Amino acid sequence: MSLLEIENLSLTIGDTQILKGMELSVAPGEVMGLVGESGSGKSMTALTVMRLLPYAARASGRVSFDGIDILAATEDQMCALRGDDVGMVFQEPMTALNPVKTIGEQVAEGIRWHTKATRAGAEERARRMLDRVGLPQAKFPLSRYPHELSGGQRQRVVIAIACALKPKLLIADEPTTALDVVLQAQILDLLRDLVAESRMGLLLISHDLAVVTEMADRITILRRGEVMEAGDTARTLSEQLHPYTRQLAQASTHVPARARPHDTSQGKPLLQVEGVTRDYPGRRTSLFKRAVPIRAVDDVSLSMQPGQSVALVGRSGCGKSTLARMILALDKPSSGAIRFRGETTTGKSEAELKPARRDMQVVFQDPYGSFDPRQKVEKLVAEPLHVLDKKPTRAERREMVAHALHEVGLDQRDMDKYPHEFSGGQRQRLSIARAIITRPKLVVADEPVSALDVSIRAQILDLFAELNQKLGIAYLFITHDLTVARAITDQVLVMHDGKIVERGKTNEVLDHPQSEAAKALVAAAPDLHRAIARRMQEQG
Amino acid sequence: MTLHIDIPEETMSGILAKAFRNTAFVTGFVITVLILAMALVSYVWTPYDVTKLVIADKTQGPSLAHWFGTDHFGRDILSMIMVGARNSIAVALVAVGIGMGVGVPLGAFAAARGGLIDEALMRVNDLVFAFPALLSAIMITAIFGPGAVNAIIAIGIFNIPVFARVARAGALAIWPREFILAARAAGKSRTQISIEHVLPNIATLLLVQGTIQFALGILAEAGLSYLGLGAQPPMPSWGRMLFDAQTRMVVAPWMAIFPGMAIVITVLGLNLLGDGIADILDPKSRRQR
Amino acid sequence: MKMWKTLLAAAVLAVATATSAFAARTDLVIGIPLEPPHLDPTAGAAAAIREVTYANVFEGLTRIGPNGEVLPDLAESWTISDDGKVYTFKLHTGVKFHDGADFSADDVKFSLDRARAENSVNAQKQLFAAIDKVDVVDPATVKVTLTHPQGSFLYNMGWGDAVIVSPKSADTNKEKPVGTGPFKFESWAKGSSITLLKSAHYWGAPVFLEKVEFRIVPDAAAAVPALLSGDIQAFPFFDPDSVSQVKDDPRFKVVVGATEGETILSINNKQPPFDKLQVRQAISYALDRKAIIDGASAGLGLPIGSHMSPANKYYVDLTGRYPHDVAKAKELLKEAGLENGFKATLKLPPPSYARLGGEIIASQLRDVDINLEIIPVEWAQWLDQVFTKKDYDLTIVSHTEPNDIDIYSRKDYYFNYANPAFNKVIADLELTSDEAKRKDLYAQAQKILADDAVVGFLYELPKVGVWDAKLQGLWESAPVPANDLTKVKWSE
Amino acid sequence: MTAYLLKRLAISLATLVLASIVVFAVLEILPGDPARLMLGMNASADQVELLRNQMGLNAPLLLRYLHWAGGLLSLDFGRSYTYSVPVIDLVRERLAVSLPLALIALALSTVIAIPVGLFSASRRGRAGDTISMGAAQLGVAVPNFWFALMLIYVFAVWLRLVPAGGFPGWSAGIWPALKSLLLPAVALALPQAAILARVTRSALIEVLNEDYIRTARAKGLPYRAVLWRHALRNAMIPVLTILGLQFAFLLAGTIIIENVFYLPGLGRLVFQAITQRDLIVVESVVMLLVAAVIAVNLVVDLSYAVVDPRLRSRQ
Repeated sequence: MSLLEIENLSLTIGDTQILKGMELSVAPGEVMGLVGESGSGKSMTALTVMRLLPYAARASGRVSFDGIDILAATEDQMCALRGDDVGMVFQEPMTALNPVKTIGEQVAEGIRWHTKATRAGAEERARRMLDRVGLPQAKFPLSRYPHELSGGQRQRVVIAIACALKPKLLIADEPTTALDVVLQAQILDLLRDLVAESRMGLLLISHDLAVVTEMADRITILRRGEVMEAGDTARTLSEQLHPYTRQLAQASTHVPARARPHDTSQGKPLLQVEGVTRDYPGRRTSLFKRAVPIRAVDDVSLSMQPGQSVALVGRSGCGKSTLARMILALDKPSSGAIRFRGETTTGKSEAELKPARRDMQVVFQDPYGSFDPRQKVEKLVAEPLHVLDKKPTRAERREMVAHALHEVGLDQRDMDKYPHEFSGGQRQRLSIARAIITRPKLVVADEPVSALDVSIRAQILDLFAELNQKLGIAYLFITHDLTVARAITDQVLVMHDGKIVERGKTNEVLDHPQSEAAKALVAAAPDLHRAIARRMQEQG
Repeated sequence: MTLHIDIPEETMSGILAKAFRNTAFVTGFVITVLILAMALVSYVWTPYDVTKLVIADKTQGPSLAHWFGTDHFGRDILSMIMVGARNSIAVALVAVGIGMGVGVPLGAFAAARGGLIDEALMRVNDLVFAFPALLSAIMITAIFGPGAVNAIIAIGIFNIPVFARVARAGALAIWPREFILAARAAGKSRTQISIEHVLPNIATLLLVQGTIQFALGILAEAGLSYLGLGAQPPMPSWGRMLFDAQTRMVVAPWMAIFPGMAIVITVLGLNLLGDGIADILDPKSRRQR
Repeated sequence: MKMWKTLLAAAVLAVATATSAFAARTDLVIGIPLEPPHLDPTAGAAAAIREVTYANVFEGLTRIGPNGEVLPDLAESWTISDDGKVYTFKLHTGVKFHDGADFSADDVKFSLDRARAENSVNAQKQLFAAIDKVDVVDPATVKVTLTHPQGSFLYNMGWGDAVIVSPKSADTNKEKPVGTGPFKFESWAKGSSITLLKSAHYWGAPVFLEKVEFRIVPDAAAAVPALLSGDIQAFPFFDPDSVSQVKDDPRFKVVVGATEGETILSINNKQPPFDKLQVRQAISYALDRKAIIDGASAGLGLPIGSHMSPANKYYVDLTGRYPHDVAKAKELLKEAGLENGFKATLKLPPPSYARLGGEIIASQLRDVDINLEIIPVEWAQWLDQVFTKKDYDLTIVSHTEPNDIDIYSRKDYYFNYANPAFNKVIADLELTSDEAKRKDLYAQAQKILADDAVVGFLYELPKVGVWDAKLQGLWESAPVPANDLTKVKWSE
Repeated sequence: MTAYLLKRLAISLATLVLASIVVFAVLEILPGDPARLMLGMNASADQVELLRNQMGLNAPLLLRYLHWAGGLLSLDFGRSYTYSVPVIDLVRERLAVSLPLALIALALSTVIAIPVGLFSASRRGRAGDTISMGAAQLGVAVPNFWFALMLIYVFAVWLRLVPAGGFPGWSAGIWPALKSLLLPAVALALPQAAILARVTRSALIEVLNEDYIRTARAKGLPYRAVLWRHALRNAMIPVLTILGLQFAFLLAGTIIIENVFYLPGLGRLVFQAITQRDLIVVESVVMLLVAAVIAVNLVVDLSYAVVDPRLRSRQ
């Protein structure tokens, strides 16, 4: 008998249909993976089970948990279930904990509430639970506040809260999306162990097919509120019967078609970074001691040839974004020098930088945040034209914008729209149009696809590859995602704690990492093919 | 202080449609338009001449001839409220103008520059905030003499740090956005970015603060006039009417009630308007509606 | 519902306690509009000092009675030498200061010598200007010798500035006044109230009240509710403008008396175009005194035509000199070449007679095309800009000093008026003691001022007192600023 | 934390010094001569000059500033021109009225506002919310002096429950003194309560949208428990900010209310002192109020740290 059974569930919020005839079940001790792209309704499914939906939401159908009709249960009954029989882990560990309460209080609170334990008793259980999720008392006393912990540690606390009372069902909604690959692997391991230990059912929600494949016994694939396919993980993914399943799987492992890498040995280097270091003022520990500066980038040197595509990979906080900003002359190095096309950019005024800016553009991660919502596309895409010596006329400008839009696969009529009229993928195209309008020699792309759904991500990667071929633009890709690096770059630089610890041809480094940091990254990176293979093997 | 700004991504017509479904906005808008209309009408027509004293008609209660009664000099209170609206609106509006005109560039500049300039500007701001506003307004009018113009200056000066603070906080929330970084990568100067990207994005914030300060300005003007430091006769002003009324509360309560209600309704209208605008433009509150 | 019951119960209780307190009442709370800066009448001009201390705490050789008459006080009697230059005062015996010190002729000599000394800060030093020397004859007799005869000397000695103080306490009287009067100083809560208690060893007729509190209520707006709620039982100086609020209430008595306050529209006689006689006369014609009195003083107060109180024995009625006549005023302005009118400023000090009167006058002068900009000023600014620097066109003020027509002859006085003919009349008056002649000279003086239209003469400031109908013995008029409580009592 | 505290203290002191210069300079250009005012219309120019010398008004500007500022440091505020008593005594007497008044008003507005804000936030969009926020809107729009006038006529003149104004002094007993502060406190508190209730509500609504509220709900805590245990404390920071501003406002901004009720408080002292050109009193009281505002801001800042552990470890 199933622990959780969802039958014919429909959900509307206001006038919007979120879920349509949703079906799903989780048996005790089973891991069910719920996969879908953004807007598919997977998080709302979880909130429906918890009955924590927004005010205006209306659900119909049947949701039964352990024999209880969830949709008909009273609020008191739900309170008794939540945290005791059903636990939930959320996506964003940075905001999921109350900043003004200690982690001990937050873990013990649910224990006390449900078991009526004494304060001391509850704290003892909380201590054991935190110890279990990898936060031992000696290093992480109960009196710690969330802000004193890192993202991964906070996610462990959230898991401790959810699992404190050994729930029958654990719902994990994108539990690792906000973490880097190494932390992701650690958290997934922890979840797997906890589920196995106490035979919990786990409903794992994720957009990442590879993650789900590694974890789940069965998967359900959701698209726009409807179930596309459901069944045994290994079989579903190896057979790929449903076209959408196939589409998802292919997009996840997509590698753009690229001609053979450019000859990179010729001519003068495009970009040279020499011994660059960046210190930030650190926190003063005492009034009388000088603050120890935090070194974000530590004596980094690198060089790029025209037309070359280079990946800069590393865990979050390793200093890769800081390095990118310095290359773009948006931040100043504490020491060292950066030369672009042979000319030093460090220490130059904005006016002196103009020629360099013309040949150097940027694409950001967030397709939503990188456009001023108050301006039209024409003005936004044309913004870099500002650095041209000769200001184009209005007609020329429209011509150039139209051309750039055409190159990224958008219609020239789009230039009179506002950015909010575009989808995330289209916006990233706009972002690229903006970057190429001055025909630059170098584009720095800071995690350009990590906020996109897999299918869109594949398209954008294709576009990057195409433009690289057509226009001979050199790319510096900053990413923590090794599949992206593998897909589109010739060279890779691995960064760790501000230093470049390994460099070389992309395939060589990723297949045979030498440094500890690179090894950890490679080992932790989820890989769909590998995961399917392992599943098949396990099942024989 | 950190501030979270949600930038609404909508077209003008969408916003307007939303506006006219928002009760607070509609109520506030109607009240504000009515008060403005009343002030404008008073330029061409009032029931009676407010500069003409008719001592023989003094302190008459509301009647058909004088809907809101007459004051201690026999002037028609309705007419005085109409003309007084001019004064209240002018004082508060110009004071907001002063505050915005000086405060917003200061705040935007401080946010754009950062560092010592920011620190120094904010300390001066703190200094002005440390002085009790009403007390300082009294001192300003004591130095320059009472009158509408000095009331404007006194209120306006205290609007400057308010707008500087709001503009700075808003600008600080905009500056780390990626589109600003993109503009910087495109080689735009800080001033250009402030004008092209920052100010348009904090405009709604300033608009909301503007209505709040407008309403506060009307209250402040009333307070100063009540202490005899605002507009001087023969120009009627709501606060002054209350000042004149307070010694006659027993025999002529209408002299206090009607101008008081005029103030309450006007301030209420402006506050509702500000709330409405904030509601319409804040996607977070929209989510719940 | 429940709340209303509680409120009602509380109300009943409050009324009950209030009534029970009425039996055999010996306490009184008097409202005064201004707080005295200190309590030593020999060291400051403020009327508020006298309103608390005069006849209550401090006494002089003589005193002024309720109708402005000179009465004996610490001096039981006196004789005047034939040449009018030597006054011999016989003093009461057995008089003690509140601190227990005995009162004697030495204190009189000390007080008078102190007041006229070089470094004296007495605000009315001219009162003592005629004194040549003061001699102690014996402990109960004092002889004062004048340099020249002075008709007003006994009256002068009745002023608050001429009270007798003890050498022991003279320096501390500002904070803790010690006098010989029927009430002794008890406490002063700054900004709030001053309390006096009945003095145990008073030499004169015993007083009825045990405890008197002077509560400071600067706003007319606050005075009315305080009176209506019974917090304060008497306002001897009530703002005439607020009288309408209480005059129909049987709980209160409204008493209108006379003051020596000529309320005038002062004109800067040197400031063009006011240096033209026609302009000043035009203003006088343009003024409608009845409307001013109705609007600014609740219809109370007598119109005046020159600088003399109608209650004064030298008063001549000149109110008919400039009847309200707009046409005539316009004609005069045309003669002066100002048929299109002109602009001027009107600076108004804080009292309601000035602020309200100013609005009405501005409206009346607008009818003859004189446009006035109203500039309200505080007393400090008024004294500085108008009175001292003479930087003004027009102002409104009440001259409350008694018998002060001579101010028009003073050099550099703020009217900027100089007329030798008038000065001669005043000089003659100083030297004339014949009553008939004096009367004639005063009449001449009043007529000259009226003819010259030196200022716009408006009305005699009324002294409006409002107090509990059961209260008796308060002064109706105010010949000098005072709240004489020696005869005040509650009727049963 | 210590470093932060010291930095804040240093900034506060610098602000105070700057403020003292501003106050002194502003009062220098105030027209009107205090000596002339004290002596009245009949005194001669010589007498006025004599008094100016006695009062030290003729000394050089810088000397007078240093003398005054030095005095402030040793709590010697000088002597009032008009009252000729030490200013510190005056201030002490007036504070005995203004401080309790401000505290009562503050307590009143807090006691009214926080529950209304909580109630409103937890019933967002429903009738109870609409009604209480409508009332709050009205409360914000009412000028407090007008409200005070209405209160006087209803409760003092008509119902005769409380005195119409004035202050009998604490020596008259606690109850009569408190009674006379009741109406002014209500008149001051209600508009402030309206503001505070609105701030409380919007702060709570903001917090209720946070992720950790969902975490707490997922633990099985009922809505009410989440509101009290998790939301309220996080919503305290904007509320504390407003409370701090309000206290400063109440201490200084009572000028009008103290005039309506003729209470002998600090606000009226300074208002009178301005009109009477008692400059030394104005200077001292303004400085005192400025110091109070700065001190309250400091306390509010420190209380943020008590509420929010993240701020305890910042620089």
